[in-house]
Amino acid sequence: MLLSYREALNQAMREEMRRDERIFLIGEEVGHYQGAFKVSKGFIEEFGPQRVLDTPITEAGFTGLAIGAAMAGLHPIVELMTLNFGILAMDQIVNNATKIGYMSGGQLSVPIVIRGPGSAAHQLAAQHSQSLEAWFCHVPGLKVIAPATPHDAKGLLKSALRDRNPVMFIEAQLLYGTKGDVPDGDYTVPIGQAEVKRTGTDVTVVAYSKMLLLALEAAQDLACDDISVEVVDPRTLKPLDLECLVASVKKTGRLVIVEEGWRFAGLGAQIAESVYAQAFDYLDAPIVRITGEEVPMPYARRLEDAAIPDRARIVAAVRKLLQLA
Amino acid sequence: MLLSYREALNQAMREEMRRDERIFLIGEEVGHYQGAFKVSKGFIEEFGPQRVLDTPITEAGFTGLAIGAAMAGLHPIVELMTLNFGILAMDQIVNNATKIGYMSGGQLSVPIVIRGPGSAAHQLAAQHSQSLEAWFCHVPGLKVIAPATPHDAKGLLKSALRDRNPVMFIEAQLLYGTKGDVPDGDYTVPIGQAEVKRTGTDVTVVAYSKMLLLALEAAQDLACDDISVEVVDPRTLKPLDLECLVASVKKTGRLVIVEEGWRFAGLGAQIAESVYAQAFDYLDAPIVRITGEEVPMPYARRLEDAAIPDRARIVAAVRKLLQLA
Amino acid sequence: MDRQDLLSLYRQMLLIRRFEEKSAEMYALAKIAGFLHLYIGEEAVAVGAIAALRPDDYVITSYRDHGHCLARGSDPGKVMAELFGKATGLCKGKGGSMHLVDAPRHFMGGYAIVGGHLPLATGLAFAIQYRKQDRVVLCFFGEGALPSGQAHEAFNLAALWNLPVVFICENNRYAMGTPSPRGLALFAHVLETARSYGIPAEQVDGMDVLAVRRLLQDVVGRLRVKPGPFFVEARTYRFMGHSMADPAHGHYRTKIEVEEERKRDPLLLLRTIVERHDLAHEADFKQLEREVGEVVTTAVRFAEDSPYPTPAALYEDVLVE
Amino acid sequence: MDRQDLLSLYRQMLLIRRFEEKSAEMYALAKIAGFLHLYIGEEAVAVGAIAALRPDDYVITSYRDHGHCLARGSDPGKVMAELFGKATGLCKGKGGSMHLVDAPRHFMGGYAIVGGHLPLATGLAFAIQYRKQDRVVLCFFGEGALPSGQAHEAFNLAALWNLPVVFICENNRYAMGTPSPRGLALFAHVLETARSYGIPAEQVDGMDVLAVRRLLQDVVGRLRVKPGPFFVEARTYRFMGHSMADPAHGHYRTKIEVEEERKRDPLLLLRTIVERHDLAHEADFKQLEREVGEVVTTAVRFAEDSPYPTPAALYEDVLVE
Ligand SMILES: Cc1ncc(C[n+]2csc(CCOP(=O)(O)OP(=O)(O)O)c2C)c(N)n1
Ligand SMILES: Cc1ncc(C[n+]2csc(CCOP(=O)(O)OP(=O)(O)O)c2C)c(N)n1
Ligand SMILES: [Mg+2]
Ligand SMILES: [Mg+2]
Repeated sequence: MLLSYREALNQAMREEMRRDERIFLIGEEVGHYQGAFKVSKGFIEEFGPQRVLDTPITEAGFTGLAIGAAMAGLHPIVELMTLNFGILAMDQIVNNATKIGYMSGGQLSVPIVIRGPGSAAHQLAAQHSQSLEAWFCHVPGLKVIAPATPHDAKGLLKSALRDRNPVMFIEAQLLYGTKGDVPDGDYTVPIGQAEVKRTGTDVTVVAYSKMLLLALEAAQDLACDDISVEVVDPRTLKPLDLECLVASVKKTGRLVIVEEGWRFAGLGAQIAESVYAQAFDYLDAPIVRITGEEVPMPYARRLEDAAIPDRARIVAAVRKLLQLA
Repeated sequence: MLLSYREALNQAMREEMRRDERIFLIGEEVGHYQGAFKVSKGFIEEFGPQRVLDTPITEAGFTGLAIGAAMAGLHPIVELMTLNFGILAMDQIVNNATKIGYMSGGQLSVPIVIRGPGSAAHQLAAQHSQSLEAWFCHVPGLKVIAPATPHDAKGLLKSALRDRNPVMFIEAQLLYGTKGDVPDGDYTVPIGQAEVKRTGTDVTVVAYSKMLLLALEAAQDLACDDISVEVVDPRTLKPLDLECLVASVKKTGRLVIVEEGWRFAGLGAQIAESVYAQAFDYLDAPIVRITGEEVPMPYARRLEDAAIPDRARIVAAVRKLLQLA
Repeated sequence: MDRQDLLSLYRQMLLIRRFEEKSAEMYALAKIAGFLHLYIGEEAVAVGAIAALRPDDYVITSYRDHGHCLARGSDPGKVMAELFGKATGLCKGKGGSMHLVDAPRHFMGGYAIVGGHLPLATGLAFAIQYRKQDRVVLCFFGEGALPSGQAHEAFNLAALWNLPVVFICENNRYAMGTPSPRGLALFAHVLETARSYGIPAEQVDGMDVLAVRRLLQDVVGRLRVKPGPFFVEARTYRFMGHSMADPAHGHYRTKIEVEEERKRDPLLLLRTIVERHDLAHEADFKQLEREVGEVVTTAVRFAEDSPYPTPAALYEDVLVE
Repeated sequence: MDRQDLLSLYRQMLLIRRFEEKSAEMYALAKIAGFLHLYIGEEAVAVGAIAALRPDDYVITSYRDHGHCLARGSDPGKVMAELFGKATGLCKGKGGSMHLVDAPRHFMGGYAIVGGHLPLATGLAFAIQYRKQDRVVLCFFGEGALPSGQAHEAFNLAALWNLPVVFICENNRYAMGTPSPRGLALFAHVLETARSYGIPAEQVDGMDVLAVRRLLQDVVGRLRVKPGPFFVEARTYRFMGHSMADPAHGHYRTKIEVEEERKRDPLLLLRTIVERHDLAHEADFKQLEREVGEVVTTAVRFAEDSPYPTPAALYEDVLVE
């Protein structure tokens, strides 16, 4: 069935909430307003205000509340209106959600999914346009997922909701409206499994979330020039399916990593370092990273466009890497 | 003069506060209590309560207050009792301190130094033992400094206090008591300049903050076996003096990076990736990273010791890299 | 009652109104993008409060900031250019609608993290105290920010240290789609929040520009002599949606409610007073409309004609040398 | 007045007292490390409040948590082993002094980020409400947490949603070296904080275990029937330093003040009542001392004799399968 990313998420949550009474949804505007981006459309009608909770603007408070509820055996979904606001809940996420299991010697666990859109949309400016996955990925005890397609979004959100650990689930405003095939009924995509989204032989491009779509478009462009690009989507950022990535790089000998976030200490640095460590002798050239520019996100469209990777930059980087530029 | 790291910081702040009326110190217990770790000993007596402010336990509030004061032209030093509590002020640091200059098109600036001890001390357990430099380094508009010696601590803190940008200044509880030579009177160490702390030819070890001391000890051990280790301390983590690091690696052909923080998406990944990109052809073997284990910090001493890099692990890693193990 | 004075207040509110109506149009034409939060309906709060200030006092507010910026006297052309993302904008096109800053006017910015600018406001006030000045800070924010932790940390610091900051809660009864009873435990007793810190607090009719100004003149005058925080709850209402992404009334309130509130349009209220006192008439208001219309047209033209930022601008202003 | 009952309360407080004195000794011997915050002087708060609970109610607190954990009935041997960092500790030696957890007793932990556990407490209460149970949550914290944003966000949520949580502010008048007038704007009116959220609030003499229990029995009984938050300010005092790193009285308070407060030692107060009512005498208290001494000795022996965690433990409990 052709579904939007938004609908895929909606289905995943809906189906899981039907199967599992412990799951509830909490966040700003998730209920009566149907979600700031309408991801939870129809939820309050179906599940009622006890399981679909509109909160005041207190990210630390309601994320902490959800973590407490998880400690008591419930399975909350926290919707952050955007992940930018997750910065306000970092203490709860890092110091409580990811550590309580360990500090208690395994007595407690915190099954919780924290989800919402990361990265830039259009011209929302500096405080509303950030890609913080590198932060989340740095913290032990947290799984981090960033699906790019409706299929993966639904399958991975279901896996996240059956996982007993804290999961950060990174969506994107600009993905909500994108469409893709989604199987009918129940299925899951396993956490920690990358997927080769397009096979190729000349160069591997690793990209996730929004950037995957650009990578696939770029691969298409390059195919016209008989350049064969293999596009790999890690889907789960942590734990990272390094095996899959390394296998691809061993085949192609070249790697381009695309990420929207800031370059320095970005996730791509880790992906690169891991691949270097495991496939050093297979690499024909240094790994290339395409990243967001290291600036707070400007409002003006042209500046914003220049700050974010695009298809042309990927094409150019691949060509340069193949010394065809 | 032989000074402790603590005294060096104290001098730097004291001298700068004497020269510049705009500088004030704010934080929990910095005044009457003389600082939780006594770094600001004697300050309230010398500068009075208007320039040395004891705050309630509200990291977001007082960090934000300091940022506001900086916007109005003052130059605050925010002491975070430990950088762990900085998590609570991340919104202020990231969304305000680092962005206001940009969002205002350069109309405003935020000269502020946020300092305090990062990393683990002894057995303070998970919520009090973190190395978050990778987070700070990821954010544009922020300079990040992590001196290892009293000399560098004083010189860099003075530079930070003369800089017009937000600076994160990372100390360490276990460094406060360490001693070293500090020149009398006024001097600065420039931000963004690494230093070769020990010259060598066989392998480069990059380490900062507490880890530098371990690296130097390990180099000493290895010297007994005629292994010549070059130890480089970036001192400033951002902007990173890549030139100095790369020059060393080009000479030795081998690199070990030591960091106390978590491995995945840690700062070492970025250092490695940068060096690979700039010295790929000079590297005789993949770069080795020695990092903290990817676990919340356990309380028990033996577990904690096992979670943090030590001298023996550095020695072993170097030997292995040189295939002498 | 001074004719010039009243007409000047009216004109300021009218400017905000027409400016924002025009920016909504420009948004529809995709000249403006991102989030655009209109202040329409709430003009009396910013205009009344800022009228009580000296030029050297500070103003700081949230993302719903056009009104405050214009009331502070910023050039409408530069503001419109900012919304257009042009190089001539107040912030060179980098801030956009939510982050207007006009430093020479001590307009210290609009901020988009709910609650996040309240600590900044205490810092501005701290700087005043540090320098032993008699300035004040006006800090505007929505009632949606009241439960946020950062707001409370700011209240406590301001009270503890007697910082000269007036917290002005623009209580328009909705935070996005959330009516305040669903967000605030004691929604009907907002002043108690401030009072629990020992901060004196008063409510004012935020649709009545004269009442707002009167209260603020009184408060600001007192704070210059005896510094300390003050809290104002301005009861107001937004006539438009939360942002351009939100329909004018939405499911969370009724059309009837909006229409009912529009009867207390701050422009209408002031005009009624002026006319009741026979200080100005139809023709005068027509004249004002023409003048303001001209200002807005000029602003749009300026914005239209201005260049976009150059690519190099992307990397400027990240760090200061 | 029931002899057994009173002696049982006394015994619990005595256990905490002797246990902690012993742990201070062990700290001096470097058997225990890290931060060790003693509860000595404040025993009546935890013992009195927890005495009002059923076994299925939840308790959560800050890093100063030994007292609450022991009052909840945790095995002193396992608690001491945890302080020693042994594999047999409550948390396998991974949590240490500040992070005791005893899940079977619904003791949900000690937390070291000031203010950070108050939201968790609302979450436990939310789970109760979600499951339509009649349990309650007791959430202890120091007055130093009161200005923290997370505390306020929790208060608002609890009030808004009528969550069955009792916030117990252990007001010992100091947050580390900060006397409350330097941290709290309205330090003398702590209850107003809660009331500004519509949360009913009462003050109690935190040195009087009977008064604490009486209040909590009353409150908890009411909340089981009509759930909602409640706020208690327990006026108490810590006889020791903030932690073992801090001298017993410090520069921030005088020796005389500490001695004065020690006259209201909760153990002494209860003993006086018991003796006044002629319910027990010197010999009985001696007997209790012996018993408790034995328990503590056994606990230390257990901790001493226990193995350290194996290296493999480092990687366990990070994630659940
Ligand atoms: C910390 C944070 N959380 C959520 C948001 C999203 N958001 C933007 S405005 C808004 C509502 C704010 O309402 P209020 O404070 O009453 O101001 P108003 O819009 O009514 O002027 C929300 C939830 C945000 N910007 N910041
Ligand atoms: C967010 C945060 N900031 C600072 C600290 C350091 N700290 C630990 S305890 C403490 C004082 C707390 O005082 P109070 O809440 O009154 O509790 P008490 O120690 O008196 O029981 C401080 C500042 C911390 N643990 N967490
Ligand atoms: Mg509002
Ligand atoms: Mg206290």
